[in-house]
This record gives sequence, structure tokens and C-alpha cells, in this order.
Amino acid sequence: MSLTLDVLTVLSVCAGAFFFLAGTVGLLRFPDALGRLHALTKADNLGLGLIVLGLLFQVEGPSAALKLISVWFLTLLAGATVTQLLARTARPGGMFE
Amino acid sequence: MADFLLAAAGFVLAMVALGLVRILRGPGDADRIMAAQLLGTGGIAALLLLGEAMSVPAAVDVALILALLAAFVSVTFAKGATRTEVDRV
Amino acid sequence: MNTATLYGLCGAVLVGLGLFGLIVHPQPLRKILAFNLIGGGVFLLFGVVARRGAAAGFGGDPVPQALVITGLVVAFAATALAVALLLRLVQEIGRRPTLRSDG
Amino acid sequence: MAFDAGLAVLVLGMAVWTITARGTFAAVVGFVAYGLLLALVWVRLAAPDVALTEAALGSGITGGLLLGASARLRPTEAPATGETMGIGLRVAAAALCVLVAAGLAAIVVLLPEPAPTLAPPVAANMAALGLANPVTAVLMAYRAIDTLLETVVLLLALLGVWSLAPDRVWGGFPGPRHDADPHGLLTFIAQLLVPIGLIVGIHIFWVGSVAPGGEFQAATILAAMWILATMAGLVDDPPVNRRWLRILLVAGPAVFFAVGFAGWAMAGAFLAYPAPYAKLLILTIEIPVTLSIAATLALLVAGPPERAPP
Repeated sequence: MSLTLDVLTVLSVCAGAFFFLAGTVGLLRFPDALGRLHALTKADNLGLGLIVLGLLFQVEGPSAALKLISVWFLTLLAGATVTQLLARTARPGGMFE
Repeated sequence: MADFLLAAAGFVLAMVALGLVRILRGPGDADRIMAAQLLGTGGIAALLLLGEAMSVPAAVDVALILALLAAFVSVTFAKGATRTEVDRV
Repeated sequence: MNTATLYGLCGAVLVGLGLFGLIVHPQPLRKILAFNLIGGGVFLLFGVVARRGAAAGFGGDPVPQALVITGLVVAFAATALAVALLLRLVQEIGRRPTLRSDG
Repeated sequence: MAFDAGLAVLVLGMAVWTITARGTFAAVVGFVAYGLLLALVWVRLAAPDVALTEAALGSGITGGLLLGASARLRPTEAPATGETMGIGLRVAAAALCVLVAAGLAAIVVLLPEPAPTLAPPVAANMAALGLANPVTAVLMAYRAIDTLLETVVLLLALLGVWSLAPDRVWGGFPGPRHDADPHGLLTFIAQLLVPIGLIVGIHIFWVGSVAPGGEFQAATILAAMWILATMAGLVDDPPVNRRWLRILLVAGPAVFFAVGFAGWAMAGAFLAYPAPYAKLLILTIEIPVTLSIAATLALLVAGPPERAPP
């Protein structure tokens, strides 16, 4: 049982790490600020989600699992809204375009 | 298992470091503040992996605070960028 | 070399780097930043002393750790005061203050 | 070990960036990243309490304060001529700094073996306090006098900041007015994050007695959420001449002093807690101290009064 869980963790964490790699590649390759922001936030948030998923197989008890999931949710919520704000400042006219 | 998680944390940090090099070169300030975003997500991932690898449950709390405060810093940045826009007009 | 020593050396270099920035940067805000870098290095040295003192089932000696927490809060208070002084000075003379007394 | 070496190199790289970056703004971003990486280092050094403080205060609020300051100073950033140091002085400064770093490094390498530690006495006395987090035990009991004086230092810093206000706005509103964002996005972010942040803050406060966390970390989060709400224009800082505000600011240190003096009567020494009531007294101190510190930190970031009182 514990071996199965370990394998699931390894797979999930590896997939998460891959998305961080993809995010960094996008960051290095995309030409404009908005494109880079796009590559970065999508891929990294997915990568974080997969890593959280992988760690869920290791934690004991529902409260620790709930906490891990809430970290991911908070990152998603904050990331999605704050990225909007940043994208507006990246535009030529700033927020009052 | 702990060694694998530590290695994964190291890999995520290395990816973040590569991205940081690109970001800090600019050219715009918005590019730079992406560094905070990138490090926010990557740092949280590394912290969670580290916490599990070292059996430090409090690392999850640190990650929670990081998520909140990274958003706070980005909002401060956006306000600062806006203020200079207004000043210029 | 163990982990604690490694981070101790890192802290020593941070103090050196911060001190350099504090001395050579003409802009006051950069000096404040450099001062905070020094702070980070000094706190790291405390952290190394704490880590080496791991005993009684704790991962580190809690006394230096508590001192670092106190230090971080005081460093913030000092930074906030310095920033307020700087902003007020700029407001008063209408431009960035310089290092020179005739500035 | 490889992980630690990589992390140390990253921290040093961010520090070099903070020193060498051309623009102040870029340097501040480097500093925020530096603080974030230091939080990871603190976890590696088995100091999660410090990691929490570093993430919230050292990187988060300090970063916000410096970002705001660099935005306000941007129009004045261009260096005046003849201001940068000559090459000779720079080399001399570099030599001095290398010397200082080398001296510190030598001390680190030559630290005594076995390392002195105060962990066993802390462990032995923790049970009497009813606390399971050793760092909170040190902050509230073993070195309570430090913590008490620290709350006073924060108040003094705030007095210093306020005293910079010009006469005509004395007692007025701190900082510039923040209008609500015309797109409503910032308002939305604040409405979303502030309630979550309050819950996280209360959680960090509450677990402080048994797990990493406590009053300073909680107060920092509460302060950050208040600043976020003011930046979004949801609330405005109160004028600094308000009586309730001043009572809020001094309540923490005042209760701390009161319990400290009561210790003389009850247990024979300043800040001594009578054994059966130790945990109750510590909680009595912690709640007002947390609120006072949160208010002080938020007002330190807001700056001196800039708008006349109503």
C-alpha cells in the first residue's frame, strides 16, 4: 500500500516539476511581457497543483491534507487576480489606459 | 522518499533561478515584479516539498503566508506603478 | 563541512556584501536596502549558532531563534523610520538628498 | 548538502543583484526575492518560527514598504554628477568588506565544539508554562523583558515617524489618500484576500502556543491585510489624533507592563508568572500585544500624517 502511494507521489511530483520546467522555458522564449506572464502563471500554478496532489499521498490525517489544498487554492485565487492587475500595469497606458 | 522530495525541491528552485535571470534583466518593471510571482509559486512548491522531506509540518504555514504576502507585494507594486502614471499626467 | 557551517559562511559573505553596498551607494534608499542585507546576514549567523545548539529534542536552540524574531521586528521598525525620514527630506528639499554636506 | 549549496548560491546571487542593480526598483524586487529565499533557509536551519517571521515581515511588509518608497522617489532617482565614489575609494571599501566577511567566516569555522546551548533549560521549564512551542516560551517567559522592550521600541519608532509631520497636518490622516480602483479589480482582490488573511492570521496566532507561529507573525499578517484594504480604498487610516487609536497602540505594552509589575506581588519578581496561571497570563498579554503590534506595523508603513485632520 505504502509503495503504491510512494509511486503515485513520485509520478505526480515529477509531472509538477515538468510544468515548472515548461513555465521557465516559456519565460525564456516568449517575446513580450504579457506572453511571459501568461506562460509563467498557467504552467507554474498547474505544477504547484500537481506537487500538492503528490504530497497528499504522503500526509497523515484530513486536516493536514485540507491545509495543503487550501495553500493551492489561495495561490490560485491570489495568482489569478493579481496577475490581472500586473498585466494592466504592463500595458503602455498603465492602469488608466 | 525524503531524498526524492528534496531533489524535487532543488529542481523547482533551479527552474525558478533560471527564470529569475531572464526576469531581472527586464526591460520593464512589470517583468521584474513577475519575479515575485514566479518565486511566490516556485517558493511555495519548494517549501511544501521541503516540509514533507524534513518532516516540518509548519512549512505549510510558511507557504500559506508566502501566498498571501506575495499577493500583497504585487498589489503594492501595481499601486506604485499607477501612482507614477498619475504623477506624470 | 555541515549544513550549518555552509549557511554560516553564506551569512558572513552577506554581511560583507551589504557593508559594501552601504558604503559605496550614493542613493539613500539603496543604503537602506544594503543595511537590510547586512541584517539578513547577521540573523543567519544567529541561526547557525541556534542550529548547532540543537539539543533536548529541539531542532535548534530556541533562545537565539527568539532573538532573531525580535531582531527582525526591530529591523523593520528602523527601516520604516529611515524610509519616513528619507521621504520627508525629499519633500522638504524637492529633490533627492546627496551624500555631500553642501547638497 | 547539494540542495543547501544551491540555495546559498541563490541567496548570494540575489544579494549581489540587490547591490548592483541599476534601478532602485529592480534592487527592491531583488531584495524581496532575497527575503523569500531566506525563509527557505530558515526551514533548512530547523527554525520554522523564524521562517514565518521572515516570510511575513522581512520579505513581505518590508518589501511593500520599500516598493512604495521607490515608487515615490522615482522622479528623483537620476544621480547628480560627481556623486559616485572614485575607483580608489571603491577598492578600499571592497577590501574592508572582504576583510569583515573573512573575519566572520573564520569565526563560523572556528565556533567551539561542542556548541553551547540553552535548549535543555528551556525544555525543562516549558511544562510549567503550559506551552509546547519552545520559541514562544522563550519570547514570553525566559526573555520576556526583550519582548516587552521590543513592543516599546515599535511605539517609539512610530512616534518618530509621526513627528516628521508638518505642523499644519499634525494629528491628520497618515499617507496619501487611496481612491478606489476605477476598474474595481483592486477592490475585488482586497475583498477576496482580506477575509482569508484574517483567518490565516488568527490561525497563526492560535497555533503559536503549540507549534511555530505566534503574536509577531500573526500581527504582521493582520497589518498586511489592513494595508491592503487601505490601498484598495476600502478603508482609510484613522487620523492619528483619535483617542481610541492611541489606546489601541499602547494597550499591548501597557498590559505587558501591568502583568510584569503584578509578577512582583504574586511571584516575587518582575515579569514572573505564578505557576498555575502562567498560560492564562501569557494569553492575557498576547492578545492585546498582537493587536497593538498589528496597528503599529500598519501605521509605520502608512507613514507620517499627510492630510489635515477633519
